[in-house]
Parts: sequence; structure tokens; C-alpha cells
Amino acid sequence: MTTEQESLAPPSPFHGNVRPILNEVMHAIDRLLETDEPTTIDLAGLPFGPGELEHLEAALGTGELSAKLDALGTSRIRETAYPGVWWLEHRNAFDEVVGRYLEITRTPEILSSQDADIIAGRARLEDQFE
Amino acid sequence: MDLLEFAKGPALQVAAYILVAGSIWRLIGILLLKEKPDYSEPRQSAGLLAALKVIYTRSFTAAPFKAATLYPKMLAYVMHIGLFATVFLFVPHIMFFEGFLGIEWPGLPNNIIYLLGVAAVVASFALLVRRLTSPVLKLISNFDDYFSWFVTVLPLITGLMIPVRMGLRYETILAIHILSVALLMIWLPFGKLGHTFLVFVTRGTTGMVFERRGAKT
Amino acid sequence: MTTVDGRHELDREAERLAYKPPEIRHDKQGDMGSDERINKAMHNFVKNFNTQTASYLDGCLHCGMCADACHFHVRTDDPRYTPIWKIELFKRTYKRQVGPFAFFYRLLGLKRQVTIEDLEEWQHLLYDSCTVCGRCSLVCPMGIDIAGLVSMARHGMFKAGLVPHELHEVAKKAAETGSPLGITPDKFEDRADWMADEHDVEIPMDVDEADVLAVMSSIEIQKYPQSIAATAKILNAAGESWTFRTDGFEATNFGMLSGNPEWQKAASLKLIDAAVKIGAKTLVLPECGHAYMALRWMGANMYGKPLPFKVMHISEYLADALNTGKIKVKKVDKSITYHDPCQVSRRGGATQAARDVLNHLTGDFREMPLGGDYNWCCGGGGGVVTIKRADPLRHRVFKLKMDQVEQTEADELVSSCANCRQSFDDSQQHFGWDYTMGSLMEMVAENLEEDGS
Amino acid sequence: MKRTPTVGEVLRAKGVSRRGFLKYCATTASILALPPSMIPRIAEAIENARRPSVIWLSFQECTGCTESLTRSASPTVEGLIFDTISLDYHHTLQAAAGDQAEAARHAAMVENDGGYLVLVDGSIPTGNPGFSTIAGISNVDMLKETVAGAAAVVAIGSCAAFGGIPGANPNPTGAVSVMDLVTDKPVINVPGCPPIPTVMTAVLAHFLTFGAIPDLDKHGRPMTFFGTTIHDRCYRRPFYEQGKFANTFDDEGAKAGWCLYKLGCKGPTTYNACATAKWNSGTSFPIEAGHPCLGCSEPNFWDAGGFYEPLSTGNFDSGEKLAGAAVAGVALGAVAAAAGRRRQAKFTKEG
Repeated sequence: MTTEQESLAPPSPFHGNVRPILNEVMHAIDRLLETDEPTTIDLAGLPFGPGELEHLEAALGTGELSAKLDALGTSRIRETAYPGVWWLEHRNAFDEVVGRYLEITRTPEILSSQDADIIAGRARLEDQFE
Repeated sequence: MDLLEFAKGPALQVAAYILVAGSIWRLIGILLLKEKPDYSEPRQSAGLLAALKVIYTRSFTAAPFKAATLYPKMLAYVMHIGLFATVFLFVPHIMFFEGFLGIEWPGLPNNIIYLLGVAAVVASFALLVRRLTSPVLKLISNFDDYFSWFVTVLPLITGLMIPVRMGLRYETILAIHILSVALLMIWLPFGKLGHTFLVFVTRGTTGMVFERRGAKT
Repeated sequence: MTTVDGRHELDREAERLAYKPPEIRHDKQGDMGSDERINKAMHNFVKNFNTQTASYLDGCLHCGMCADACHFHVRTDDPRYTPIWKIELFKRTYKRQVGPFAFFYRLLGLKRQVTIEDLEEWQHLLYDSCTVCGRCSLVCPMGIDIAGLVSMARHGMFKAGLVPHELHEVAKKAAETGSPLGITPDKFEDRADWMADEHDVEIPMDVDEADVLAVMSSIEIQKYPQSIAATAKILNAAGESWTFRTDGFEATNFGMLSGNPEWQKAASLKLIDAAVKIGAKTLVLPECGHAYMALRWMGANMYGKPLPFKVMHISEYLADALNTGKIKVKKVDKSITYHDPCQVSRRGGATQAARDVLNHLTGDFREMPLGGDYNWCCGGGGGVVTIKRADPLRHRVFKLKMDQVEQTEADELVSSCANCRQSFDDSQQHFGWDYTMGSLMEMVAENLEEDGS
Repeated sequence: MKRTPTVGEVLRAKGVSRRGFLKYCATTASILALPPSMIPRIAEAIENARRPSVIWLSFQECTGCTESLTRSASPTVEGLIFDTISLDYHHTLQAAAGDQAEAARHAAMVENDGGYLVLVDGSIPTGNPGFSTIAGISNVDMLKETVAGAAAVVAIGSCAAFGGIPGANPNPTGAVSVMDLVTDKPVINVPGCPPIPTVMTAVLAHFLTFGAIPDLDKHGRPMTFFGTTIHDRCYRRPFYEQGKFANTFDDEGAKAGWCLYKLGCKGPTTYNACATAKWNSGTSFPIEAGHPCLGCSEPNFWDAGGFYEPLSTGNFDSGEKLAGAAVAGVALGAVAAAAGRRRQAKFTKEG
């Protein structure tokens, strides 16, 4: 089924919804450079046909940095071949994808350590001295 | 019953009855009037073939009149071709016809239909402007002309609103579209839109009478 | 029927043969009240509605394109001259009285009753500004024969006593004396004798049995009497067994033009009876357009059965005689253009005949732009030429014709219709125009090769 | 009345980090179809929200809705929402039975009077109260009693929202929907057969996050999920516009994944989020699997024409009535012509 459909899909990376999304990414990069404003695109809200998401992922490629987050299931945060364009994929404990985002930013917020966690961590560290 | 069900069901059905009954009523009402025989010696035989010939040839303007009638004729062509295409070559419409005719035929891509539909609407408005501004048309026009224009353009516009939506819900606008078509079907037999079928009678008659004389048709 | 009588005398000075302009116009005949006139008009409109007319009257789209074909509208831009508007009252009566939805039209009052003011206004539209030339019938995208409807609408106008003064007088005289110009059988015989002497040609009159019955129009007898001689020359040269008849010589049909079916029928039957009486195989109509429509296409229907003889327009006869070699003509060394009489060419179907004749006569036949079936009318057909008050309009319309003729730059202008010819003569005088309308038949007669047969 | 812990407290107690919480908020925003820029507000709201009490009533239903909701095994992010609500009564899921179960329901009603949510799946028979009872109480009575002190009612699934299969023609039990019976409380309809699990949880998340019911359409459905049609968001839409249609289920068009309009797809008139939210953990949705949309989230979808009839098919009777109309036309025409002729004859006589 899938192989059949893939063979029918046009080879262009600009297939279906991929083209307008890449266009939006380009505009988001401009915004980031000009006004420092980050953009998040929620891929869950977009209608994808079979194989289109894979086309998008392939079209964006893989960049220098990737990270894995373990909180309520794993999350993968990966810079694409286009610096400043990040691919975020949240999974639940059952390893099902619960969210996919494209973030156009210098560093995705979720990579930063959060104050609440820092404070909790420091408390744990302090406990070590007792 | 919601509006769409009403439109697709009783409204369309009653409209179809009126369309069929009204059209036949008008045709029979004309055809059963007295018919006087023509005893003159024909110059040439002219039967059904002559009728068919003129039904075809009058679709085109004779060369001497082309310049004078170019503008309204072009608009009329665009309007009629647009109407024909939107009614009979739009795939959902073909599905509709197939629903009760049992046969289907190839359609055109929707984008082309939309284009032709928009062109038909534009042409219709241009024709209306002409009717409202030309001294000749202002004089000879009556309620029928304006109402027939309205009921013809309405389904075109409501149909074109379906892909655009204009803030209305699909089934609402679809229902309005179908109701506007029902209105067209109800009015068609009675006003000048009857030319849909009368054109064959008038052109055919002239074809037979004048071909018989060997005169210009 | 009429309140005017005996005040009409021939205007022998005018370029067209007609009566002198009436001092007081009587464009209403009879002493009917308005309601009676309305009823008469309506009743006699209604008689005409049959399947053909009904489909026409039901089929109009109000597209207005007929206006672009009508010389009266083209030259004046007056929207009232839109052909379909001219039959508005006729159409309205149809919808109210006979159409498939007449019941509702009456019940709901959808079509206004015709008023006397309407009828008076439409007299101008149905008579003064329509020559029944049928150009509009060719442009109509629905194929409606508007000109035919105008002729029928005139029936109602006539019965309502609403015919323009002069046209009514002419028609009445035709009904009473057998000729619109009051030419009695004796007078016709006199003029034929005169022409026989003048042109040294044998003119058979009142022969009991003949193959061909030739007839004339009063316009020719009175104004172009040489036509009588020309007709005789040609028929003699062709070796026909032929005759004129004093009991059936008048080809014009003013009953038809004015809108009185009874008079139309009487005039046609006179010719038919004469032809039947002598056992004619062919009736040759003179150079007259409406005579062709009246007898060739409507005669049998007046007779109530097919005619036992052929009806030919003189141009058709000439074409046939020349093509078969019955007669021969010398070529004239002149360029010639031809004005098509509407009722013979466009509406009669004999367009080609005149061209055949002209190609025998000259090597330089010049078709007018829009010549043939789309020809502009002379402006005087359908009885219009008789109506004095229509003169300014008719002259205005004639401009189109002048342009058309002038563009050919031909040496000679001919036609095959005496009515067109007098209309041309009159307009020529009005404008001081160079072209004089000639007769196709006379041109053939003048150039016959005597020993060629 | 004991103080219920806030959601933030619950999550922290479970050892969820702030990063995890942000991830949870991002997912909630995604579920609610809110823009990512709303995440900080959501985070703040959820942090301080208190667990609402939820009573789930099941009437004439097939348990498909519950199956759909529980399809995603716990602990999932959606599952967390159920950790953050207090599901006090659900006779399929709860351990208690009989009197104990009913006692739990009454306790929750008393304790959270005016503040609890009632979720209903299944339609309610009105023909005879004996058609469906729980613990000897008829469905109508239980609904009325339970709803009396509720903040809002959520009708889960097409049966509860619109009557569904039990309410389809000929409707032997006289089944009606929740909104037919509950007129004095806000009713949120989450139709579908079954509804999309994330949509169900999103409605709860919205209530939880904003303490109010979401914007509803004319059928009482949250606009966020039922605001656009399947057709509007369908990845096969371009084929519709190009006029490329599957004519049968096994032709080339079907294999190429062309539009299913001709095979009866109700996508254009169906408002639901299937095309984007998708099913089975985002795997696909019916059209992606090659089957036309049945329109299950629309009122009376069982009775709204055949599943495989194209949408634009008119609901015509047989041709017999049309033939009758034609005969009537002939008769009317003949009468009209006869009347016309009679008038002509009369006028001819009168001259």
C-alpha cells in the first residue's frame, strides 16, 4: 500500500503541502533575522497526505545538533540542515507521537533549563551535603 | 428536515415537476394551435433537414451583422458556454444527473469550471448593464427580462460561492445554491428562458418556411 | 368604411406615382368608437395566431439585435424603430389572448390591454417605418420572422380603421377599380395599344388560350409604360404563346400591403382565375417585389389549393430564357450594379436569377457591398412610398442605399421592381442624385438579339 | 468541602519536571488548536487549575466512545488530563458496582454541587422508560437528576449528541439526544461515531484551562474542532479541484489516491477534525485509508442518504412522477391551445 502510493507521488520535494510550509519557513527565517521574533509551526494542525510529512522532513534534512529530552516520554529536538530551523517531536511514554513542531528560533525554549527545575535541582544538591 | 435536505428533496422535486409540466404545457399549447397548410409550390424540398440546418446556422452571426452585434454576441456566447459548462460539465453536477439518468459523461477540472462560471457571471452583468443603458433595450425590456436574468445569474453566483464559502457553511450555501436552481427550474418554462426549448421551434420553423422558398435563412 | 372620398387625384408631377398630399389627413377610417377600434384590432390580431406565429411571439428574447438590422433604426437611432417593438401590441395581444399562459396573463393582468393611444402610435411604427424588408428576420438569433409578423399585425390595424390615409386610399381604389391608380381594363388596353404602335411590337391581348399569362403593375402601366412593350418584345422573342388579359392584369396587391386579407385575396384570385381560364402553364409577374410575395408564395394559399400553373418573377423568366437560349442578348459595354428587391431576393429566394441575367448582359456586373440577400431596402417597400408624411424618414433611410450604390462606381444601376424604381426616382429628385434607376427587363429588351432565337 | 489540589501540584507530585510540564502545555495547545504563542498562558492557567469532578453516564450506547477514549494507554499526555480530573462515576471503568457506584455518584454530586461536569454517551429512550435502566433508574430520570447540579453537560458521541443509531429511522425506542432533554444547562456536543479521542480530552482540557465552555457551532459542537469540513482540510482536496475522482474502489483513481467524492464522500458537509487530528495515534483517517467519509459527526447521518451516493445526488423519487408531470403538461397545453382556438373562433365570428 505505502510503496504503491509512494511510487505514485511526484519526486519533487515540493509535493502537496510541503511547498507552502517551506515558503512559510523561509519567511519565518527572515522575521528571525530582522526582528528576532521566533516562530512555531504546529504540524499537527496541517493536513498531510500519505508520505508528505516524510517529504517535508527529508526536504529539511539534518543539521549539526540534535538533542533528546526525557520528560513524560521522549522528545527529539533536532536542528535541520537550515540553521535556525528546528524539528521538534514529542512522544508520550507509549512512544506515540503527540506533537510535531517546526521552531524557527536560535535555541528552542524547551532546551533551556527552567528556573523551577534549577531551584528543585539546587535543593537536591543541597541535600547531598546533609 | 434541515435546509439542505429540503432543497435536495422536496424543493428540487417540485421544481422538476414544474419544469417538465410547464415546458410541455407551453410547447403543446403552441404546437396544438391551428396550423395552416402552405399550398405554394416549393422551390426546393425543405423538411426536417432545413429545420436542423437553421437550428445550427443561427447559432452564428451572419457576416453582415457581425460588426454591429459583436459585443452582445460575445457576451452571450461567454454566458451560454459558461452556463453550459457549469451545469453539465461540473463533476458534482454530472453525479447529480447520473443519480437519475443513470449515465455519466466526462467533466472538466473544477478550476476551469470556476473560470468559466466567473466569466459567465461577468458577461451576465455586462449584459445587464447593456440592457439598462441601451435605449433600445431599455424600451423593449420588461419584468421577464430582468427576472429571468436574476434567476439565471443567481445559481451561478451561489454555485461559485460554494468553493469561496464567504463565511457561510458549506451545507447552507449548497442548500441556497440548490434552491436557486429550483427557482430557475420553476421559472424557466414560463418566461423568456423558455427559449431553451423554443429556440428549436422558432429556428426550425423559419428553416422550413424559408428554405422551402429557397430564400435566405 | 371611410370618411374621405373623392378628394384624391393623381399627382402626375411627382417622380413617384401617387396621390397628391391630402389637405386634411384622415388616418382613421370609419366612425368607430375607441373601444370598437380596440376590439377590432385585437380580434384581427388574434386571427393570425397559429403555431408558427405563436412560437415566434413566445420566443423573443428581447435581445434588441433586430434594431441593428433595421434601416429605420440604424439611420435614426430611435429605439421605437426596433423591429420587435413594432409588433409589441400584436405580441401583447397574443400573450393575453391565445398564448399557452393567456389565462394567467388575463387573470393577473400581466399584460396591459392595448389602448387606442397605443394603436395610434403603432400606426406610425407598423406602416410608416417598416417596409417589411425582412432584414431583421435574418439577424434574429431565435430565427423569428419579424417582417412576417408586421404584415399580420397590419390586419388588425386595417380592421380597426387605422391605416395611414394615402395607403388606405390606394388600397381602397385597388379594391374598387382593380388598380391602385384607377387603371381600368379599357385604359390598360389603350396604353398597350399605344405601346404596340410606339415600339412596333405585337402585344396579344385577351387571347383565349395561351401558355403564358403576363401581368403588369399599375406603376409600370402609368409611369413606365415602355415596360409593357419590353415584356411583349421578350415574350415574342422567346416564341411564347402568351397574352395579357384585361380581366387579370394588375399584379400589385395593396390589400396585402395595407392589411386587408379580403382585398388581398380578391386581387390574387383575379390573376389566378384569368390564368386558369386561358389554361396558362406559367404566370409571369412583372418587375414588382411585393407581387412576387403575394402570388408566388401566398397565392396558392388564397386559392386554397396548389395553383395549376407556375408563377415566375420576370427576372426568373429572363434567367431561364437566357440560360436555355430561348432568347439572346448583346453584351453592353458598361458596368452594372443591381438593387435587390427585398421580396424577390431576400424573402422570395430568387436572388440568383437577376445575377444570371446580368452576367448575360455585361462582363462587369458589380455586386453592391451587402448586395444580394443582405441588401438595404430602397425604403419605399411595404406601402411606405405611398405615405406622404413618411417622406422625411424615407429619404433619411435612402442615404444607406446611396452609399451602397456609390461604392460600386458602376455605370448603370438597375433593379427588377417598379416600386423600388419609383422610390429611387423620388429620392433621386429629393437629393439631386446622379444615379437613375433602370429596369433589368427593359435593359434585356433593348439588347435582344433579334435573330438569335 | 476539601480543597482539591491544583493541576500543577498534581503533576509536581508525580515528579514531572518543568520541561515536562511545558511539553504537556505545548501538547495541550496543540490539542486545543491554539497557536503556540498561547503556551505561556495555558501553562499559567493549568498550573493553577483545580481538578474538576466528572460524572460519566452511559445510556443507549455501544461503549465505542469509551473504547475510543481509552484506546491510548495510560500514561499518555491525554491520559494525564484524566489524572487531573476526578472521574467519580463511570460504570464501565469504575471498580465499584451496584449501590456503591450509585453512592459514589451521589457523593460527587453533593460534594461538587454546581461545579461538576456530566459526560453522557448514548441516547436516551423516551418511548418507554423500561427500555434502558441503570440500577433500576430509567435513563431519563438519571440524566435529569444528575444534570440538576452540573456546571455543564458534554454529550460524547453522535448518539448522545444527536440520537445516533438508536434515534435513526424508525427509532423504535423513541431515542432522543441530550440536548433534547437538557435545556437549562450548557450542553457541549462532541459527536462522531466514535468521536476523536483528542477532541474529547480537548473539551475537558479547555474546561480545565479556561474554566468555561468553548465556542460552539449551531449544533453545539466546539468550533475549534468542528469549524471546518473534512473536505476543507483533506489532503485529497487538490484532486477534487482537478476533477480527478475514483469511480470505483478498485480503479486506477482509487489506487492513485484520488478524490472519493463520486464514491459518496460526505467530507464537504461534515464538520470534524479527522483530516488533521487523525486516528490511531495520528496514523491516518478514513479517507487516507481509501474510504469516503460517512459524515458520522453530522446530525441524522444514518438517515441522510446512502453512504455511497455522491453528495450532489438529488433525493428524487422514481421517474414515474416526472412522467406524471409530463402528462399533466400535455393536458394543460392541450387545454390552453383549445382555449386559444376557441377565442380565435369567437373573435373571427365577431370580426
